[in-house]
Amino acid sequence: MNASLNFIGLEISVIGLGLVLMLADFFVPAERRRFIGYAGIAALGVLLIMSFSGNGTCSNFGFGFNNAFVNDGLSLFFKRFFIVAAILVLFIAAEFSDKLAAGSIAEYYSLIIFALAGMLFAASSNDFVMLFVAIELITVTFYVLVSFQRSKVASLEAGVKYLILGALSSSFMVFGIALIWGTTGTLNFTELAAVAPQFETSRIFLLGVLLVLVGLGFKIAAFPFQIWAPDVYQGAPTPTTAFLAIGSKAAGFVLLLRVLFTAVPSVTLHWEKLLIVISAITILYGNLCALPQRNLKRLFGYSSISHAGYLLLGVAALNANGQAAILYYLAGYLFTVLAGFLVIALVLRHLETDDVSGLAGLSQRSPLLAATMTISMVSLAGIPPLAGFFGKFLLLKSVIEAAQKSHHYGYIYLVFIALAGVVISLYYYFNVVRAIYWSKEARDLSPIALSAPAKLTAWVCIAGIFWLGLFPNTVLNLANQAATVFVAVTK
Amino acid sequence: MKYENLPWLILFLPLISAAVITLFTLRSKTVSSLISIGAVVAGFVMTVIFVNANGMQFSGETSLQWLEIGDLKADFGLKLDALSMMMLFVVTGVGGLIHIYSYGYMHEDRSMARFFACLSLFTFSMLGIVLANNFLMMFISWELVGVSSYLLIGFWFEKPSAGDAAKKAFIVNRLGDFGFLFGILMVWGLLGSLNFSALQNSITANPAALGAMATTAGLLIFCGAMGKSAQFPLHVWLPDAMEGPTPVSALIHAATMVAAGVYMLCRSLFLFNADSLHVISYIGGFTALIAALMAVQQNDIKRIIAYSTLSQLGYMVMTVGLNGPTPAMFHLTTHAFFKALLFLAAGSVIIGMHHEQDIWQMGNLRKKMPITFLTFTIGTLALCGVPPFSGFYSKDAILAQAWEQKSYLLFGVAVFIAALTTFYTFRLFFVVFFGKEKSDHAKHAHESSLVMTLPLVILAVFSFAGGFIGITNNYGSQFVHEHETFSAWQQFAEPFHNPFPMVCGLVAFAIGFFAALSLYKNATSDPLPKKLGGLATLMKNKFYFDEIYEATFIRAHDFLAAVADWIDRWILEGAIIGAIRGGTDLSGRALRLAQTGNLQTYAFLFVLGVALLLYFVLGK
Amino acid sequence: MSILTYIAGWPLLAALVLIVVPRNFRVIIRAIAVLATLISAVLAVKMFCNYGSALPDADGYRFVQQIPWVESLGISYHVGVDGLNVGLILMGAIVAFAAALCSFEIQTREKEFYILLLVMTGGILGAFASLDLFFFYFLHELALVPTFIMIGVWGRGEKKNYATFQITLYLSIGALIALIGLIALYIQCGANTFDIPKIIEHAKTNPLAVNAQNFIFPLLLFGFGILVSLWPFHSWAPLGYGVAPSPTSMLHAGVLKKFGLYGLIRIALPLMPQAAQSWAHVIAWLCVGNILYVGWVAMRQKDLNLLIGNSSVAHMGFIFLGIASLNLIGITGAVLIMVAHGFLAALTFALSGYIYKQTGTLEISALGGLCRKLPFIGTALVMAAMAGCGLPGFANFVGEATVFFGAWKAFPTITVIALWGALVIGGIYMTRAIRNVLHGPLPEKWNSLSDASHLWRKLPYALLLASLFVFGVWPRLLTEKINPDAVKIVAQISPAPSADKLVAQSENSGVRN
Amino acid sequence: MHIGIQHYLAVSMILFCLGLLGVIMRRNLLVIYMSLELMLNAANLALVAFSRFNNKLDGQVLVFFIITVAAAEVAVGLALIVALYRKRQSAHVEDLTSMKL
Repeated sequence: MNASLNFIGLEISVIGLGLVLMLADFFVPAERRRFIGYAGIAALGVLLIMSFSGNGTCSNFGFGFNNAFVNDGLSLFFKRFFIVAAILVLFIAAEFSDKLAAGSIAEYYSLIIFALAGMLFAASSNDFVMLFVAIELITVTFYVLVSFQRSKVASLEAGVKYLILGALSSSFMVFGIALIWGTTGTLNFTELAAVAPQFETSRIFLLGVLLVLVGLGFKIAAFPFQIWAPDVYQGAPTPTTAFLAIGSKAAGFVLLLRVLFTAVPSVTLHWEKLLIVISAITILYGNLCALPQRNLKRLFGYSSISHAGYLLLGVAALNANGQAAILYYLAGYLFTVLAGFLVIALVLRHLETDDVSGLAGLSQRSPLLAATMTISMVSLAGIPPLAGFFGKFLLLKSVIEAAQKSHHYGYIYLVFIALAGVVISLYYYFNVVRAIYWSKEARDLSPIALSAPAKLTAWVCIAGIFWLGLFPNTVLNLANQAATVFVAVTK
Repeated sequence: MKYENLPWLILFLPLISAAVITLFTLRSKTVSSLISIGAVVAGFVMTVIFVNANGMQFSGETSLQWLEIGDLKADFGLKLDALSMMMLFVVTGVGGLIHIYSYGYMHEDRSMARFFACLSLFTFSMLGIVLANNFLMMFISWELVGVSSYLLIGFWFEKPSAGDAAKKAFIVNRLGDFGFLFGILMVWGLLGSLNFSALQNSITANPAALGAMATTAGLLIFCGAMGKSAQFPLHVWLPDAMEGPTPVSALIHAATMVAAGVYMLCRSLFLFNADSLHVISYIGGFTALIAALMAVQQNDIKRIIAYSTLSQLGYMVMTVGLNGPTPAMFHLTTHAFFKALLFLAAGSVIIGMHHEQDIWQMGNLRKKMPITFLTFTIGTLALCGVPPFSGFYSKDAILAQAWEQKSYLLFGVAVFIAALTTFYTFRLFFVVFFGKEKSDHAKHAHESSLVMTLPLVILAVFSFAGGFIGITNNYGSQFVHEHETFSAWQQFAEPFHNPFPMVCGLVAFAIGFFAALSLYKNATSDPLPKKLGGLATLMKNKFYFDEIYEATFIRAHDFLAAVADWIDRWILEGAIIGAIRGGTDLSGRALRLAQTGNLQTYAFLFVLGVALLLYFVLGK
Repeated sequence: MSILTYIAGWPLLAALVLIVVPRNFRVIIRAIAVLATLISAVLAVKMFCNYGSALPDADGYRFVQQIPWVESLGISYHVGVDGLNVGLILMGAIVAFAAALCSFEIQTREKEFYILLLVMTGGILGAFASLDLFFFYFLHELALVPTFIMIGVWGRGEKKNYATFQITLYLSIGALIALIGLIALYIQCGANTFDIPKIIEHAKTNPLAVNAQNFIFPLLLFGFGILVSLWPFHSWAPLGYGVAPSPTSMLHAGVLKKFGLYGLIRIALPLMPQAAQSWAHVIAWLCVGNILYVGWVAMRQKDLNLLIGNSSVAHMGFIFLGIASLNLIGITGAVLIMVAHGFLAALTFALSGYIYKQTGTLEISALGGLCRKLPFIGTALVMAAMAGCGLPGFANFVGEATVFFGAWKAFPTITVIALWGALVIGGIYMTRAIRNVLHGPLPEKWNSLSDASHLWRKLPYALLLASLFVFGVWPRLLTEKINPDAVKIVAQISPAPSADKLVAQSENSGVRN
Repeated sequence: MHIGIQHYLAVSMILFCLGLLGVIMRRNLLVIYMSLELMLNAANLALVAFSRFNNKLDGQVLVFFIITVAAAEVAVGLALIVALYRKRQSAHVEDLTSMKL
């Protein structure tokens, strides 16, 4: 048991951090509380650096808690990913704090940290119990984070919607877990992988797996469980939306990968058609619905659906390159999306609506923010030399490989649907750019004063986007190596 | 071959002068004109040197490699033989005179420099045609000639009519060039070479080399000549081309360029089989006929001469078709002399009349402009084939050719045309120079300056003596294998070897002359329309060719353009792209209706989704 | 460091520099941009002149430089030139310089404009230089995106927004289809490298399966075809060029557009010979659409830019015809036209841009008699129009004539149609344009127009005209470079010993079609 | 008669579907929420039954986890619903449609 403990040093310290921040509330005067966030950021920074130094607790690989908890390349990749995400989100939150319930801002920080803890657990869960607990930890925290602006009805409404649908999905998942356990008698992924082939025909077992997928599909907002995303994205406070868009989606994906490719690879093999269809519809739905959308945060909601679709390309490809591509794409998506939300948080904070027209004249008001938003949009649209392009390139490549290996026509259709999606998305992304640079209805042109941290965040995001677009080697190698943890799925 | 670099110099001097003028001396009229004149005169001198050095009966080639891709080999090469040498004389000689004349004629024009630049460009391209040793080079110069004529016709581009005329000339020529290049491609595809000598060898080696395509290829090549030499049905551009300055009409549209077609035919004569030659001869004859008829009812002094040019070109083409390159080239040369003379004289008349061109405004000018009158007379006599003027010999040679070839129909036509030619020329002659002044301009007309009259005189000399200075000898040496060179006296007496055609020619002249005399001596208005009625209007309106083409060719292309544009606008752009755009947008708006905002609906859709998923996997 | 890296690198570097230059230093910004493009133009000329003396590497490429980029995918930064792209790079650099000079017409937000212009320049030059499939595509995209923004921000006319999105989406579709084709090619080939020479080498020993070829070739053909405005995917071009600021049209129509054609020749033909054989007819007939149909459309246009745009679409037809003929002469001709048309399109758009700057309109009916007020611009425009309808002395004629000779062996009928389009239809709309814009009486309102006054203004037009002349009068400059590599490609298309290919060309292609 | 695993499963299935129906049909947030709890408990029932019949305990361990988590969820959820009720004076889903399309 004690042996196991030193696997979860990171998680423990993160939870500790969360508690400390929460307690800090009592000692810090209200007007200073927003700076608590920077303390948290510093601490997370230290943890991140530790994770790179060889003996960081999360980088010594192995299983703990009789195999319920695993530290491997994949978990390491995602843990760093989540920490970075949390850091950036904390920055955004600190900028946005006055819009949140200002007094209790420290709670907000600590909740972000707790969500982060959940994600960290998710990243290395190797057992359905761990999976369930991790997901619930994330979800329940997000219920609060989403509805944190108690003054705004929209925030509460979003919270309730997320609550009901989230609870619904998790009950499905739990029931699924129950069925899986009932049929196979094991909850551990590794053991399950060994026995799963015998149960390929058992409908109860398959039903169980599917119900688990329902839960995960809800987290990543994949069709047909995407319906909640736009409303929640729109209603939630911007930092929450940002964290929801990147953190919880990524957590969903790491779990999805673990379940599909570690727990039940033999079953997954037969589901290529299912995965193709889901990913195709998700791409189309997200992009098409985003077309007429004027509300920026809602637009991000739809676009995040479509990106879930793109990411599912990598799942559907059923090959190591696909999985690596997913990791790479998520890495790029992290900086891109957070860049976008940073701008939203800074620019639209004073407007009651989140309409795209709110960006009008931004190029005069703050060139840096204008550039950040533009780069984010262009990267989302998948245009070189930005992260989005290389990610999409890898995803497409993996799918075409799959098409070539298994002469399954679905893959070819999938490629072209993805292509259509990209083209459609160009339209609304460039619409945003247009609003920034040459929209006529520029109302106020008052320059926006940026705090040093905000500038820093913007530059970090831009740097990240360009770095991943121009020098993919490092991250790509990490991703490839992380993807090796999956048993190679072959028919 | 001595001085073999001289031809290159001859060829490129005008180009250089054109370049220099456009780049540097556009500001100064005098300098530019002197450069241009110098270039062409120097060319003439060098031609003389070259010919003296090598004698006339020789042939040689010199070439630089220009383009070589796989089996497409196009050299930039010069073919030097009697044919090209004679043409060199014509182009540089007559051209030189016209350059000098233009110095006087264009003196008032503010863009004289541009004029001389274009003139030099033209000279270069014309020399290019003359010297080219392969079809591609010839085609290139061919196009350049076309464009320089385009520029010169449109020289006074502010005049809408000039602009239109230039456009028309260019497009009609392009029609001919289309056939020409088509033919070149075909010949190249069949014989695998573009070089004249090589082609000639492969044809002589195997006369059937062109196979079934022979006639087609021949006629396609002829299309080029049709365009440049304004043969029916592509003759319509030449009369309009008179919108250009008169020296241009003299140089390009009488002496040299329009003759290029005939020259090209003679150059590539070996390609044409009997059938194609047959067609060519009849087209030539027909052109000559209708042109002569049109000329009878024109009132613009330049247009009359233009139509006569047309009909003379028809003569030459017909003669080529009758397998008589020598007479054709002979007539081409003499015609260059006297037609240039006529045009320049007309130009001097026009200047004297302050740019009045309607002959019915003139009259009795022989008093006012003696030199012009004298030279014009000589030109007229030469054109009408009065012995011993040059025209007499060349025209007689043509008639004789027709007669010897036993194509009596064409012979008859030729004689008839001879009569017509005399008629309309003397009509012009009497109306302009005799009778009484028909306008104030005519009363105050004045003789032109020396720089303009001098070339007239020189040309007059050649128009007179052209018949017996050995032109035939040189061409003969080119085309006839065992031919003896005639002394001047032999040439003088040549027509008597075959009296019948000569007699016919003289009779035709007599008829035409007396008809014109009776009708137009002292006439103040044209009596002919009353006599001829409908026919006259038909002639006056050039048999409505322009209108017909307008209604068919142009209309068809505009219609197709409209159709294509409509398809582009409404089918491709509107329907297809519009449908895709609209469809996408619409489906987006439809899909998002699912987002009702109602939690219950969401839950329901969620469950529905689960059901779908389960059915999809477990359903079967 | 290869000179090519500098040629493509200077503009990009300058773009980076411009980012930090404050926006009100107009002169400096402009100077930097012009200087950067000038440097790369000069370097390009140098490269072109030293081409003969530089010794080729094993695969026959010169000025090669290779830096591994993503080993795991076999992507590397690999630049080099052979006969196919040496002319294109020269052309691109010169046109870019001219475009930078012509950008004086841009008055608002110069800084952004010049940055985008430089990115575009560097991107496209890099794309032409690159011998790596990935960078080939990557750099092209990099150059493509600025076009959209430039049209969107600095475009003219009320159809601006529509045109912007039209061209953006249309071209992106093309680019993405091509991307899929390239990836599929990479996977099919199985050499696990994006390096073009390696792929070609690998394909020699184990060629692609025919059914794979027949799947990939159309992807490349239509992907690239859309980028090159192959009929019937051409409608974006006139629309886009109609509204684009002239430097953008110059660079796009002149240089960027050639990318697709270059891709077809460089990648599609040698790697997928059988497919090329079976698709040649399709391409050839689509050319008719370009040459004849679009020619007619051009006859109909009321706006000078639309006319030029359509005519440039029509010219693409000749290039496709050359490619479709699949023989040495045709392909050489295609490359010749690519270079020639680059200069020509740039020149015409620059001139129309000048006229627009002066008159504020390009409605043909509103213009007329401009030759009197604008002798220099007018003369240049006449020359451009003449070059546009294939007048000898200009590079276009050489290319078109060569293509005709090449295509005659493969598709006689289509060649004749193309002849008609080139000589007659081209002649008609060009002379009509001259007649209505430059000839005729000068309307009162244009009395205030002023010609390109000093040398600096005249330079871009003179430069482009000069280049047209040089290659028109002395085509061997290019053909001698193109030939050896064209021979290689032809040898791969119809595998016969390339030696007697030179002579046996006609028979082969004769029987082939 | 002998009560087998199927019966337990059947019951839990029925419970689950009842909860589902509740979620879809009832208008009041609290009721909907209770139905969700019902679904969770259906899962619990299944787990317990399974662990009874598989003679393994980790199913029941999971049950404890679920109960705990559910408790947490309920705490947050109810707080949320109450807060919303304060603002809106209603806990009906029809009133929650300020964000749509």
